[in-house]
Amino acid sequence: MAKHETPLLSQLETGPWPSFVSDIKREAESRAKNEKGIDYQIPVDACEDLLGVLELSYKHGRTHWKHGGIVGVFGYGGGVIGRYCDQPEQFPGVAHFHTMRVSQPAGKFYTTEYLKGLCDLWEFRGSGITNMHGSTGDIIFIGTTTPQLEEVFYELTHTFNQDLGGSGSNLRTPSDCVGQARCEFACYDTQAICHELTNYYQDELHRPAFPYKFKFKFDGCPNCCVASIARSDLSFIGTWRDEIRIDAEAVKAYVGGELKPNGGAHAGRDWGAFDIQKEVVDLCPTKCMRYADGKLEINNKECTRCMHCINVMPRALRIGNDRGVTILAGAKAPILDGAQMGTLIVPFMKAEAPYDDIKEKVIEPIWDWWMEEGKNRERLGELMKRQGLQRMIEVLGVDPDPRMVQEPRSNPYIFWKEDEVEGGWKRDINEFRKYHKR
Amino acid sequence: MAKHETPLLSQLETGPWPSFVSDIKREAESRAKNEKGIDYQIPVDACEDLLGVLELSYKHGRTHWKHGGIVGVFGYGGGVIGRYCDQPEQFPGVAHFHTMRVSQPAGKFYTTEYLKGLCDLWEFRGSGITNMHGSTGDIIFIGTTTPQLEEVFYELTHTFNQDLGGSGSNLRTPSDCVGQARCEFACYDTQAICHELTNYYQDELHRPAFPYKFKFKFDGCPNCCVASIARSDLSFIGTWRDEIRIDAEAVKAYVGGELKPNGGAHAGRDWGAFDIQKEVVDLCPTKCMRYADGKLEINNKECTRCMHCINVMPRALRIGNDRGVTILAGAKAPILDGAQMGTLIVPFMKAEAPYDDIKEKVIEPIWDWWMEEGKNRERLGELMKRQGLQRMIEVLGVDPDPRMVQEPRSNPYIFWKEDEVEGGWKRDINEFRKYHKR
Amino acid sequence: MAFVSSGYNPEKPMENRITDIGPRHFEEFYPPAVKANKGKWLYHEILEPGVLVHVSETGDELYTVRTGGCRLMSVSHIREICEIADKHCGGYVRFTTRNNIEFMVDSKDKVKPLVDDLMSRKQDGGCYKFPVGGTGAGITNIIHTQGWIHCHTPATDASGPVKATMDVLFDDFRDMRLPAHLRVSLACCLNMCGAVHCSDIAILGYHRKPPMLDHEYLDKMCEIPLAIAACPTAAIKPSKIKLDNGTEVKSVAVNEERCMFCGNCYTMCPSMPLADDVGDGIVIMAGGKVSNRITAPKFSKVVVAFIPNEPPRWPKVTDTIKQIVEAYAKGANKYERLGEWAERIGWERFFEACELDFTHHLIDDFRDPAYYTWRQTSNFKF
Amino acid sequence: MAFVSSGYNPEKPMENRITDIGPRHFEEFYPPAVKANKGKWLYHEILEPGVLVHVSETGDELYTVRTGGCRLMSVSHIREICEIADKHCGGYVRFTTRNNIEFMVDSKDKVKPLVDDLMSRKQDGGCYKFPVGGTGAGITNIIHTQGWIHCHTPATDASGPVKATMDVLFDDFRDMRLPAHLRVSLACCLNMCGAVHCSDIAILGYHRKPPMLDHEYLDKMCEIPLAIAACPTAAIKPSKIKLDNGTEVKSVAVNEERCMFCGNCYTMCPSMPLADDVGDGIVIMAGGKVSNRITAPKFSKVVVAFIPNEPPRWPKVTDTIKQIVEAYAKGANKYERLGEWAERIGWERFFEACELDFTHHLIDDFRDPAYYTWRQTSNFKF
Ligand code: SRM
Ligand code: SRM
Ligand code: SRM
Ligand code: SRM
Ligand code: SF4
Ligand code: SF4
Ligand code: SF4
Ligand code: SF4
Ligand code: SF4
Ligand code: SF4
Ligand code: SF4
Ligand code: SF4
Repeated sequence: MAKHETPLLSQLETGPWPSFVSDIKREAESRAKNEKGIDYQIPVDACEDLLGVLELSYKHGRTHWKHGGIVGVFGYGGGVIGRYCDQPEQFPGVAHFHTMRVSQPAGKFYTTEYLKGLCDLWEFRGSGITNMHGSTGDIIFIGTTTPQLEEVFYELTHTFNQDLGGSGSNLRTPSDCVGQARCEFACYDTQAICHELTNYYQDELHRPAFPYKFKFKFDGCPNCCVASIARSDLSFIGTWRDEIRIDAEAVKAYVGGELKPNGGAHAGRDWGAFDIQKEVVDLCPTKCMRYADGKLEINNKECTRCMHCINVMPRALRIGNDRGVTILAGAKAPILDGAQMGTLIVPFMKAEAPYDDIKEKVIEPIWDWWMEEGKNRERLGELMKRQGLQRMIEVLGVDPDPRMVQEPRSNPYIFWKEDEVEGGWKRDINEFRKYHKR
Repeated sequence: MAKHETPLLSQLETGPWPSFVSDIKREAESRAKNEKGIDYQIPVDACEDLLGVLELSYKHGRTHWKHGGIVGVFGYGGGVIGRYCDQPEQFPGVAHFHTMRVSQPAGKFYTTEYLKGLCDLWEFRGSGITNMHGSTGDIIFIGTTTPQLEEVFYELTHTFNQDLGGSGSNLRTPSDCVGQARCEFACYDTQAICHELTNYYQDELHRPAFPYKFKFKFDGCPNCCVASIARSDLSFIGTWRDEIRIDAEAVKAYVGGELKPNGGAHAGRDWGAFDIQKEVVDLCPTKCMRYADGKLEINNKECTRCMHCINVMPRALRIGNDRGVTILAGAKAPILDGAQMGTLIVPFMKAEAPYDDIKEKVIEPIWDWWMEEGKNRERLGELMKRQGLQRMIEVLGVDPDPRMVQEPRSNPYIFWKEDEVEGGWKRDINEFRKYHKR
Repeated sequence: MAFVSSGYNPEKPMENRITDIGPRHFEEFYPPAVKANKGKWLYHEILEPGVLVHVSETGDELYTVRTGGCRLMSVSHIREICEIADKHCGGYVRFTTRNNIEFMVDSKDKVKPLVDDLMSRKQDGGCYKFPVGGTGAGITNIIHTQGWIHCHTPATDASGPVKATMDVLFDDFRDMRLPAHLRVSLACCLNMCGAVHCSDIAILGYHRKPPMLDHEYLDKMCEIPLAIAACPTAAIKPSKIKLDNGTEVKSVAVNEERCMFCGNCYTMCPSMPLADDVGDGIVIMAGGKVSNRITAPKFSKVVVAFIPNEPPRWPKVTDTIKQIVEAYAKGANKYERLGEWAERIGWERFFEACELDFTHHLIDDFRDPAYYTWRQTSNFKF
Repeated sequence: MAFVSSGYNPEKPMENRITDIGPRHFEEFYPPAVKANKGKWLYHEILEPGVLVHVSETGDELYTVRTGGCRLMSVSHIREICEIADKHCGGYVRFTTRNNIEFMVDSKDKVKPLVDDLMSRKQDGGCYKFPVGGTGAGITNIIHTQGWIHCHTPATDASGPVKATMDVLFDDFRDMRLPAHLRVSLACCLNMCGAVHCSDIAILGYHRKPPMLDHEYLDKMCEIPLAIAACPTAAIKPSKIKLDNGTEVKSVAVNEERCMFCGNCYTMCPSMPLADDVGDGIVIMAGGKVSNRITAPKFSKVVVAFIPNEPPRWPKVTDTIKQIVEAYAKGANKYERLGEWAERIGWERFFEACELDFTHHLIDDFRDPAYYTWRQTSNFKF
């Protein structure tokens, strides 16, 4: 028997999509039964009460969680989000209900052995409820009490060789797309750099010294499967500088219908026979392709590497060989001044271990600047807006490049600096008045 | 013999383009000679001194004109721009050198009789130098003295049945494209409305009651030959609601090469044979055209009346029959906050004399609002930016229309008003705290 | 329950302390076929919805079966995932960037048994546990946030509306009939942890009442200057308030006309709650994308200003989304993302095609850039 | 010279006063062929550069010969225009919106004599008085402003640079070899009376030194609050100044780092002049348009941040413009305006094609909207 009636939530137990309600109920039951005789370290009825308080929110149309306060593990400034229920008497099982962010492995591959270990730990010391994964990428353990935080951390580090992820005003857990591990489009090893930078910057990740949060994300190519360009202060997007490799035979096979366009992604509808002219050449945004006499040509100099043609004909077209990353800065959600997309700051850089250029010429100068001049709760993108892209260029010590802008300014309100103007700014009004009477 | 040496200016007397230097010199000479024995009312050597002071500017790289102060004709707040030379001793002929703005006739057609009359007047009472025409559209008389202002005005009104134009914080002289007078694309009579509104709003034109300047311009069609969309607080652009009229025979003639595309506008280069598919159908921004089996079809519902196809084949395609204007508001030059293009506020309105709807439903409500709430030196466009397009919609009393925006907002920062929200905003924190403990 | 120590000694927190070790190394977790072929993949193909094959230049093949992940999952559920992975996949499994679960096998004959197994597992109420799908030109999992299950600032729930929406969109999770990818995301408040600002369709929790002021406690619980600084519209001012009992306390005043309900003040100050049963609800946004394919990434646009919260199934929200999806399916060209479609036909047509009302709320009026969203051309469609 | 009264009596200004009569009625000025065919025109054709024919549904034809207008013109020049119009055109003439002069005749045989007459007239130095051209896909007259001939705020001259530029572009005034119209405009200061903000190529006078402060006179000659309010960047503050003679006066102080040299303060206050021989010069902008043809109107973009004033012929300015025109002529598609071309190939290519340097000045840093001009995609050309 359920501890709380959940008539509203129960309506979410039908329909085809997996029901989180059924799943929490399952966990609640499992805890109630406790077949394995576990000595639960937080209330057995945590899941019951979680359902109870959620049902109450469904009734009231409002959340019943309160601000967290500062809870965490010793010496770390992040990794735990404190949370308390605002109806603790009614739902004692979730009165204290903090989440822990566990740094996910790059690429999010797992062995079951490892996962099962985490399950045992979290069943024992937490609610048994998780997010696989949080929006930033972490494994999220949802709901435990303050005394368990250090215990979980101790077991994570000692038993699982596993650290917490980020929260607060620090580097957040970096994340990446599957990349070279399973994708033919990947222009660099997203997992390798993601792991390296996560580990290299552990101090920045755990001990807040920043004005606000900071995120890295790594996309292997401009398809952006980890959405770095929209939600990371530094977005790394794979690209190449040379030519798209063309397999002329495979082109023929697409045209002939032997190969399915776009890897079969449109198989759910009859779109008619594949038309390379209409579907590839005409849609190329730079119109740098030509298909004539059964031959496809690309004027690579004009290609912007948008991926469209490669996506449509992955067996015929392949990314170039001279690969690296394009780096964009400043993406973020709308708080405070509106959302920002990443702005291109480095058109191309090689992305090879140990990534010295990326660390020393990009990340660290930017952090120094932001830590020096960023205001409290000012994201990098906001600092860029406030001080201008020019300032970023100075910080990076690179030459201004038209690739950094979509278009030049349309207002001529140029802030010339005194040393750029012949003769400087000091002038004598009386000298001027000799030639120009009042 | 010229009064002043002008070695720099004289270098502008070669080359093919008409030389303003040669022309001013001609006038200077004519005044010096005074073959007609005119009793010049301002210094005879005005043109000499104009060249002299200009030469000085060419030497100094700076202007030698000073602020105007308030000069004008009795009862008018505009029409004259005061101007004084900052080297009056050296150039007494232009020590006082005000311009007068003469309201040009709509369409800028003239009889020579009228023009010659103006020439006589301005030779006699001014420098004999003009701008045909000023950027707003006026005939500009460049350079006279304060005492001559009333005299010129008197003669203009009494002899030439002609008024001054605008300057200062008032309605500026409206202007228009040649329109139906000589253009097959004109969707309404630009001259008729330009003249009517200029005369109907004479008070607003002459007696400043506005926060700043205000401009009307009338373009007969979206080609915008008077650039209204870029430089008038209210821009009227001709358009139609029904169908582009197609002459199938003429289409054939274009395709066959008998007719030259775009009225022969590209004749200076061999662009190859006309290709209706590439040059018209493919360039149509809405892709609403189809050419097949020698037949051109337009899906008029999807046409945005951009004029391209009509421009290319004026003999085959003609504007629709149900005509009127699209009205845009707020265009202006960059001072203070950056330039603005006109923003669409009325997708369609009939433009037929006496233009009551345009006067009463558009112009006057907007002026009332602007005069009420506009700050000193705040153009309509700036007021719109400050108070939002919503406010303009309220002022016009129309329904919000997606045609007024290029895209909906991407930030969700909606300023809901209290009366739009169920239950209003007043709430009792203690009531809330019953359900949500601190 | 008795406290069981992990070994951690609260008296000596630094004893044996291990820190700064980061995540586990990814290579430990690669399935053998991935390890062997990393960086060598030649191409891929979607064999059926939810089933991908990647072919390596070594000739190796890797079959991936993607299943819907309800990312809020219990350890029991994870253990079941592990059980399946042990049975079919040699003990390896992966999660996608959109919280789906990927089971990988190294030969084609292992695919069908795996798919059958996955599709056969159901929850008590009949929901699939592991529906196969989410690939290609269809709808995949909804990226979402915490909502009423854990967060303190939401204006709506997350998991509930997501479940309701995925139920409605389920056929498109299992099929690939759309012109292109269609990504749905949800964020339960304006902080937009779900990064809904660039989704084809975004479900966004939004408050519509200015914060209540718990004057008696405000100065005790909050740093007033931080609360003031938090407001993007400068609507908050310091203020002295006389309580009913006559004492004067330091607090704040909110200029309610200038509030746009972002909740940023509440993030800084628990004595300024916004939540309200009828004030809160959902904004629908549309037309965003993040890929650079053909066109640059785009922000989503607000297309429905407000839909009330209707737990447990938010029918008006799901109906609206369905409407948009169907109009898109009908109107867009092959390869064309929702936002690209809207821009091609013009937003005036988008509202018509989706049968949505255009209200004044949808017109940008936030700061200077608002102007750039207005129409500055005479080109439009009647 | 003796004062000759018009009849105006300064003692009684209202006596016989005529006001508010507006301009002359346009119909008085229509040539007969216009009056007869107004609203009935069927089509037009450009017979040769500068010569248009419009054909009416009545069968009437109207031939227009367009000639370059140096809009700064003397009454002697206007009388010569009238003489020509009397001789060939029945006493009618028209001016275009770009200050060209249009002579109209009603039959084809009158065209050649007219053109020959126009082209035969030259000024003393050899310049054409009435060069025929300015139609179709070429370059027409430059819209411009007063400059050093009359205005108090210019950072460059108007008529001089225009003459120099039109000399260089003259072949394109007389020809129609370009992909589309190419409009050049000039404004001698940021007030942009020439509306250069939407021109294919714009020549803009620009100051680069903050205002000098004539403290001794400032408070006497200016309304200090208006000067302060005039500044878009809030760089001006009130200030008390001790003059050399020891008296303290009210004046202003300028935060020079925040000044972007707009001259708006000087417009309000003559005691704040900016003009400087080496500080002032020219900004080149490109890519604007106003027609709605195919694409919406566009603002011009700053492509060269500064070129010093080099009177009398501004060679660096004219060279730069020529470079842009030639690159455009070579690169653009038929019907493609300069800005459309730049957007199609990408601005990175525009700078390459025109052999212009890209400097930090060209990156927008003015207020919030600056952000929208930065590149928010990984799509670019190497
Ligand atoms: C757990 C998570 C949502 C989820 O359900 O997955 C989350 C949860 C919270 N986010 Fe977030 N954010 C989460 C990913 C994001 C993302 C997405 C991303 O990282 O890719 C964003 C948008 C990208 C960005 O960083 O801009 C995001 C933008 C925010 C913001 C707005 C920041 C801004 O600059 O606009 C806030 C507000 C704040 O920082 O005060 C915020 C604040 C919060 C807080 C801490 C609320 C608060 O003010 O205290 C939430 C705690 C909820 C809870 O009770 O657990 N969260 N947050 C995500 C982290 C899980 C993880 O570590 O994997
Ligand atoms: C004469 C003329 C330039 C010309 O050579 O043709 C002109 C001349 C002046 N303009 Fe202008 N403007 C002239 C058309 C324009 C235009 C074009 C138009 O009307 O189509 C514009 C841009 C459109 C617009 O209105 O935004 C224009 C935008 C300005 C501005 C900036 C206004 C703004 O809101 O951004 C100013 C500055 C001001 O008002 O203080 C200005 C100010 C001036 C002043 C009055 C300078 C001043 O601050 O005192 C100039 C007097 C010059 C003189 O000595 O004669 N003038 N001015 C044009 C009027 C002639 C006529 O009546 O036909
Ligand atoms: C597994 C995953 C990466 C990961 O590290 O987990 C992934 C994997 C693939 N993506 Fe992706 N994408 C994944 C998230 C994304 C995202 C991120 C997101 O949605 O949050 C995007 C950006 C979406 C956007 O623009 O809003 C994304 C945009 C693409 C695109 C560009 C699609 C477009 O039309 O704009 C491609 C190319 C294509 O599909 O042809 C692509 C192509 C692919 C390919 C074909 C790459 C390959 O050769 O293996 C993979 C299979 C595609 C499929 O499912 O049809 N992937 N892909 C992610 C699966 C998410 C899921 O569970 O459904
Ligand atoms: C005479 C004039 C109107 C007037 O009231 O004075 C005029 C007359 C014509 N224009 Fe114009 N336009 C005139 C200024 C303009 C302007 C305004 C400007 O440049 O300041 C524009 C906007 C330019 C811009 O977008 O920046 C303008 C944009 C057009 C267009 C669109 C061109 C485009 O490709 O975007 C057309 C259509 C065409 O040429 O095919 C057009 C077409 C025409 C036609 C063909 C209309 C017709 O059927 O008679 C006329 C002859 C064109 C020619 O010269 O090749 N007219 N035309 C103006 C002549 C100015 C001059 O002396 O050179
Ligand atoms: S971003 Fe590119 S490399 Fe990474 S998974 Fe997606 S398609 Fe592959
Ligand atoms: S990657 Fe994009 S830009 Fe390059 S050739 Fe292919 S479709 Fe064209
Ligand atoms: S704006 Fe249109 S109607 Fe007016 S002259 Fe130009 S083309 Fe003709
Ligand atoms: S006017 Fe423009 S949009 Fe309409 S059919 Fe012609 S080219 Fe297409
Ligand atoms: S979107 Fe808002 S309510 Fe939802 S988890 Fe993030 S901070 Fe909390
Ligand atoms: S909700 Fe946002 S806008 Fe309203 S007062 Fe709070 S911080 Fe300011
Ligand atoms: S642009 Fe500036 S300097 Fe030139 S006329 Fe206009 S106000 Fe005077
Ligand atoms: S020139 Fe412009 S920016 Fe500089 S002080 Fe004057 S008004 Fe301000």
